[in-house]
Amino acid sequence: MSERKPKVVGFCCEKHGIDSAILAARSGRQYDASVRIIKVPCTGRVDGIHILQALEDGADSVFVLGCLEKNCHYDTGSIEGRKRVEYVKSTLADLGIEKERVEMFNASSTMAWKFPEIVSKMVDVARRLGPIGKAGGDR
Amino acid sequence: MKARIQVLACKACTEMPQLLDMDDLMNVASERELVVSSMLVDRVCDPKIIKRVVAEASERDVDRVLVLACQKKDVNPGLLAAYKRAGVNEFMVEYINLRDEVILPHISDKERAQAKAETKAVAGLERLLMLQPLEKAEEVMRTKNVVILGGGVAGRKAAEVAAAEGAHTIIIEKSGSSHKTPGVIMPNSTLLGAKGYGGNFVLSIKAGEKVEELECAAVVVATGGGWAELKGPLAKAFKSAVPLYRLHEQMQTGAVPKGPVVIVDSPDPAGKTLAVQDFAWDDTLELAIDLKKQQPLEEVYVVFQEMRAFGLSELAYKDAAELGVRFIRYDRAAGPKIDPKEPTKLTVKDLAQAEVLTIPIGTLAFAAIPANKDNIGIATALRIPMSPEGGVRRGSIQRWPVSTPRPGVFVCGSAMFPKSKDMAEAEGEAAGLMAGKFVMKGVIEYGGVVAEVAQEKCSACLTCVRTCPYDAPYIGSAGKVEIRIQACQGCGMCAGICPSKAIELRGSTDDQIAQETRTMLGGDF
Amino acid sequence: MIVAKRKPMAEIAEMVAPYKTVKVIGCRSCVAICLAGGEKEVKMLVSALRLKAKKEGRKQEFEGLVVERQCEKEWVEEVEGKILDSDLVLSMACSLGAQTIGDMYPKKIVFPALNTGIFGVPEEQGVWSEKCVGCGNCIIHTTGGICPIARCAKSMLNGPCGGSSNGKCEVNLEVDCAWYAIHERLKLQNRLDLIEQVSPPKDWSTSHSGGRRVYVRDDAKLTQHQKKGKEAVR
Amino acid sequence: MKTGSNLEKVFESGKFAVTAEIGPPQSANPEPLTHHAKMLKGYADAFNLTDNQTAVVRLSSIASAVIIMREGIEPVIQMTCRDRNRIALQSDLLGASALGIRNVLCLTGDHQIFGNEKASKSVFDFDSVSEISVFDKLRREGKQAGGQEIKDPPKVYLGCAENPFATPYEFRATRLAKKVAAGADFVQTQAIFDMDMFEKWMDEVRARGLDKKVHILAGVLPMKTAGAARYMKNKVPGMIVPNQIIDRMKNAKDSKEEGIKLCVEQIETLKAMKGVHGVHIMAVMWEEMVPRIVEEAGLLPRPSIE
Repeated sequence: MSERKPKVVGFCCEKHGIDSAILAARSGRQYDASVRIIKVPCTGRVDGIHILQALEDGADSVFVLGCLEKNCHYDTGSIEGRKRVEYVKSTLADLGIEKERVEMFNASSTMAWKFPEIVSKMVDVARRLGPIGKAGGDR
Repeated sequence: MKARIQVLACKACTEMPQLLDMDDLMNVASERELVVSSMLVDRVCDPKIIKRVVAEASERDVDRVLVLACQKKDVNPGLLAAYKRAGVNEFMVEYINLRDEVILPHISDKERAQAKAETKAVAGLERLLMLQPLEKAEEVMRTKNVVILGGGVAGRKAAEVAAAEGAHTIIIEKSGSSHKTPGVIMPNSTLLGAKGYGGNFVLSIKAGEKVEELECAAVVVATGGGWAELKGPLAKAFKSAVPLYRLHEQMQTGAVPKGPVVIVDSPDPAGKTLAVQDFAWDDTLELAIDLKKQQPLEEVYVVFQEMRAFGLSELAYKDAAELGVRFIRYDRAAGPKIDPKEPTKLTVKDLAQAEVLTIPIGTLAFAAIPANKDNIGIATALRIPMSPEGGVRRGSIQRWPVSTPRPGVFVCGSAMFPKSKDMAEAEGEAAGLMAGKFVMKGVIEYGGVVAEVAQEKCSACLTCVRTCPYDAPYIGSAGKVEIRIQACQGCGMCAGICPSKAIELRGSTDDQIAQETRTMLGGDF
Repeated sequence: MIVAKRKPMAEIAEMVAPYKTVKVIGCRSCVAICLAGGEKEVKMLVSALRLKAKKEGRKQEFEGLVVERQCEKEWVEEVEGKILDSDLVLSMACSLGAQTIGDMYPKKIVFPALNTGIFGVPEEQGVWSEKCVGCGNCIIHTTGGICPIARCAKSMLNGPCGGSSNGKCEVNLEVDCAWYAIHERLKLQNRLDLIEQVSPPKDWSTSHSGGRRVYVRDDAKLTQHQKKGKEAVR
Repeated sequence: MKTGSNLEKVFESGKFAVTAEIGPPQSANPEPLTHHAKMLKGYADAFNLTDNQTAVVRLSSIASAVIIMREGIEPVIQMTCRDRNRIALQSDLLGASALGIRNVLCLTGDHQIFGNEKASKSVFDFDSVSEISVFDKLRREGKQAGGQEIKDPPKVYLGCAENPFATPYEFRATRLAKKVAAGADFVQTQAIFDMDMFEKWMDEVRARGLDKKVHILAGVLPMKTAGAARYMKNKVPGMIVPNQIIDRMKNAKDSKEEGIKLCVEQIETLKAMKGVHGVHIMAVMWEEMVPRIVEEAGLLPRPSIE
C-alpha cells in the first residue's frame, strides 16, 4: 500500500481561500500534489452533499477553506460553510466513519503559510486513515 | 449545436515549460472530443497573440475556451474582451490556474504535476461542456443621490468628496445644527426605512414631523459615536486611566505620558458592563509608535485579546514591533487584572508564552469603542448586518473597509470613532469617494453568476430569505422564491442551504461541482 | 406544520443494511421546510449510506427521489415504478408519507428515516417548538391564544402548577411556563376573568383518547357516481 | 411454587381448576361483594374481581379483593392499563401484594369509549404484554421498569387473558406465546361458544407446547336468552357465537335452563380437551348460577390443598 497516493479534495472559496493558496505558491511554498482544489464562489455555496460525494468518489479526506469568519467576503459565507462541515462531520461520526476526514479551515489572503499547513494536515489524515472501505492506510 | 472548444495554453512563466511537458498536455486536451482548436502560445497576454488566437477561434466557430495559464485576474483582460467581440460568451471562457495551483507548489514533483495538470485540463473541458452562456444586464439608476446619515466630521467630508465626483449629496442630520457642505442638509431628520437595493434605494425619512420618501443610489452611514464611561474593574483600580483618544489629545498638546504606557483593548475585559463595538486598532499602533519614538527607553505595552492589523496596518505593526512595542495577547477567560491595593502593576497571562506577566503601569489607556445606540435603528432601516457587539458590520477587507456587506451602503464615522479628526476625515473621504464613484456609474450591473430558482421545487420555506446576507431572495407573487438579481452577489449561500434544492448558482451548480470533483479524483497523481 | 427529525444515522444504517435496492424518498412539504426530509437531506442520506456500504464492503444500490407531498397518493404514484423496483423504501417524509406508501404498496417494505415529532412553529431558523397536540377541541380563545394542552407539561386547565418559577416550567427550566404566559397575556388584554372560574375536566374524546380519528368533509367528498367517472378516465 | 396461592396450588396439583367472576358494584357499598363471597365460597378456587369492566366506574378491584378475602375466599385481581401509567401500575401491584393478594390478571383494558366516562383521557402507557413483562421482572428480579431496584418484591401469580376468536386468528396463539414469554403463569380465554374454533386454537397452542408452559383456563359464559346470544354475536367485537347456539337458545322452552345446560355441556367438553387446565366461569350479573353450574359439571368438591 505504500505506493498509494492519497486523495484530498479542498473546496476553496474564490476569495480569501484561493488567494491564500496562490500566495503560498507564489511565496515558494511546496505542498503535496495530492490535493485537488475545487473552487467555489464562497464556502457558503458548499453543500454537505458535495463533501459526501467527494468521499464517495474516492477522496480520503476533504477540507473546506473559506475566509476568516470575521472578514468573509460574503459577510457570513464562511460561517455557513463551517456549519455545513460540522453537519457532515456529525453524520460521518454517526456512521462510524472517521470525522477527521472532513475539516473546515479559514484563512485570509495574506496567510501564505496556512494553505501548505492545511494540505499537510489533510494529507496526513488521508495517509493515516487510507481509503474508506479498504482496511489500512499506507503505514 | 455541438460545443466547439478552443484550448489555449500559455508558456510565459519560466517554470511552466520546465516542469511540464506542454506537448503532452496539449495532446491530452486536443484529443478530447469537441476541441476544434488548440494553441500553445508564448504569452497569452501579448496583444498580438490575442489577435491571433481569437482570429483562429472565430475561424473555427469556437463557442467556448479553456485557458491554461494563471488566474483570470492576472491574464490581460483584452483576451476576454477580444473573445467577447468574437462572439464567445464571457462566462464560457474557463481559466485554469496551472501556474499557482500546479506548477509553483509542485516544482519538485514533475511526474505528479504533469498528471495533475492533465487532469485539471480534462476537468476544465468537462466543465466547459456544462456551462451555459450567461448575460449581464444593466439597470439605470434613477438618481445620482448619495444620502449621508450624520453631518459630523466624517459625514461632511464624505459629502464633499461624493459631490466632487458629481453626486448629489443629502445629509440627514438628527440635530438641528447644520454645517456648510455641498448639497442638501435635512436637519432634525432620521432614517426610518429603506426599500430597493444599491443603485436604486427608496428611503423613508422622518423630517421634523413629516415622513418623506427619498430616492437615492447610495447611502453613507456616518453617524457619530462616543467613549463609554470607564467603569470596569481595571479603570476602578487605576484611577487615572483614560480612553485612548484622550491620551492622543494629550500628546498632541505636547504632554509626555508618565512612566510605562499600557494600552488595553477594553476597560472591562470581562465584557459584562459594556457593549463594545470595535477597538481602535490602527490608532493603538499609531500611538504606540509615536510613544516609542518620543521616549525610546520607556516601555509601551499593547495588551489585546487579538491585534488586527490588516493591509497597510501590517507595516505599522511591523514598525511598532521593531521599535520595541510589546504586544501581549491574552485570553478572554484570563484577562488582565490590577490589584487595587497595588495599582501600579497589571498582571496578565500571556497567551503565547502561557506565563503570567506583571507589567508596571505609568499610564493606562483603553482602546475600546462602545456601540453607538443609533446603529440598531440604521441597521434595521437599511437591513444591513450588525456585529454582535452592536456596531455596523463592515464588508470584508477585500470588499474595502468603508463598505458594508450591502452594496451601495458605505460606512464611516460611527465605526470610525474614536479616530482623530484626520482619520475620521480620511474615512469620510474614502466612503464619499466610493459612494460617489458608485453613483456616477449610473447603472447597476447585474446578472452573470447569480442564483436561479426552480420554482416547481421551491417549498417557500424561507430558509434562503433568512440566510442571504444581501436580501436577494424574496417570496414572489406566486408564493415561491424569486431572486432580486440586482441584489444577488453570487455567493451561492442560498443554493448551499436550500432544503429542496430549488436554487442553483449559475456557473457553480451541484452537477458542475460534482463532476469536477469526480474528474479530479479520477486523476492518478 | 409537522416537524420531524432525521433518525440517528447509525439507526438508519442498521435498518437498511440487509436490503440491496433502496429507494430513499423525500417530501417537498413540511419535512422539507423543517430541513429534515427535502431533496437536500435525501441526497445527503443517499450519499452517506453509500459511503457506509462502501466502508463495509456491501453491494447496495441507493437512489434518492422526492415527491411533492408523500401523504397523498397522486404524488406518490409519480414514483410508483421506482417503488416497485425496490427491496426497501426508506421514507424521508413524516410518518404519514411513509404510511401512505406502505398502504399503497402493501408488499413493499417501507422504513422511516425520520422521527415525526411535533406540530411545531419555527421560532427562528433551525428551532421549532410544539404548540399544538391536535386534541381536536381548541380552547385557545379562552387562554389568551396560548394552548395549555400542548405548552404545559401537565396539560393543565386551571392555571400554573406550583412548579412554575420565574415564568419557567419545572420540567425544563429552559421552557416557558404556559400558564404564566397565559396569565400575562390575559392581563395584557384585560381578560383575566376568563381564568377565574374552575375549568371543567376536558373532554378528551375528541383527541386520540377517543380512538383513531378520521375527519370528513362531506361536501368535498366525491360521490360514488363521481368516483366511478374518475376511475373510467384513469 | 411462586406464591402458594390456592389457584397456583390447584394448577400445580394437576387438578382441573375453576375460577369465577365477581363484578364489583358501581357504588361504595361493599355489601354485594360480601353477599357474593358468602354465596360462592367453596364453588371455585379463586374469584376474579374485574377492574372497571367495560370502562364503567366501579369499586376498585384491589379493594374488592380485600373485602372478599375477609370472607375467606381467594381473589384474582384484574389490572388494566387503561387508567394507570407505569408508576400507578407498579405502585398498585406493590400495594396489592402487601395486602396479601396473590393472583393478578394483566389486561390492556376495554377502551373508555365503551364505558360511562367517555370523555376521559386514556393512558395505555403499557399494553398487557408489557405489563406482564414488567410485573414479572419486578417479582423475580426486584427491578422496576425504569431500572430502579426494590427491596421486598411483590409475591404474585401472574395471569393474562387471550381471545382465540379475534382476528387475525392465526396470530392468536402467537400472542399467547408472547404473553407466556413475558412471564404469564396462567391464561383465561374469552368466552367460548364455537368449540371447533377453540379446538383449532388449542391445536396450535399445543403444537407450540404452550399448554406445558402456562395454565389454560377456558372461559365459559352462561346465557339467559337468545337475545343475549345474538347481542354477543353482533355487537361484542371478538366474540363468535355460532348460529346453532342462537337457534338452540331461541327454540328452547326455558332459555335460562337451556343456557345453564349449554354451559355445563361446554365444561364437559373442555374437561376432556388436552391442555385445558380449568374453566373460568363468567356469569355476568348471574353469579348465583355458578354453584349450580359447578356442581352439574361434576367439579365439586373443590380440592383443598395444603
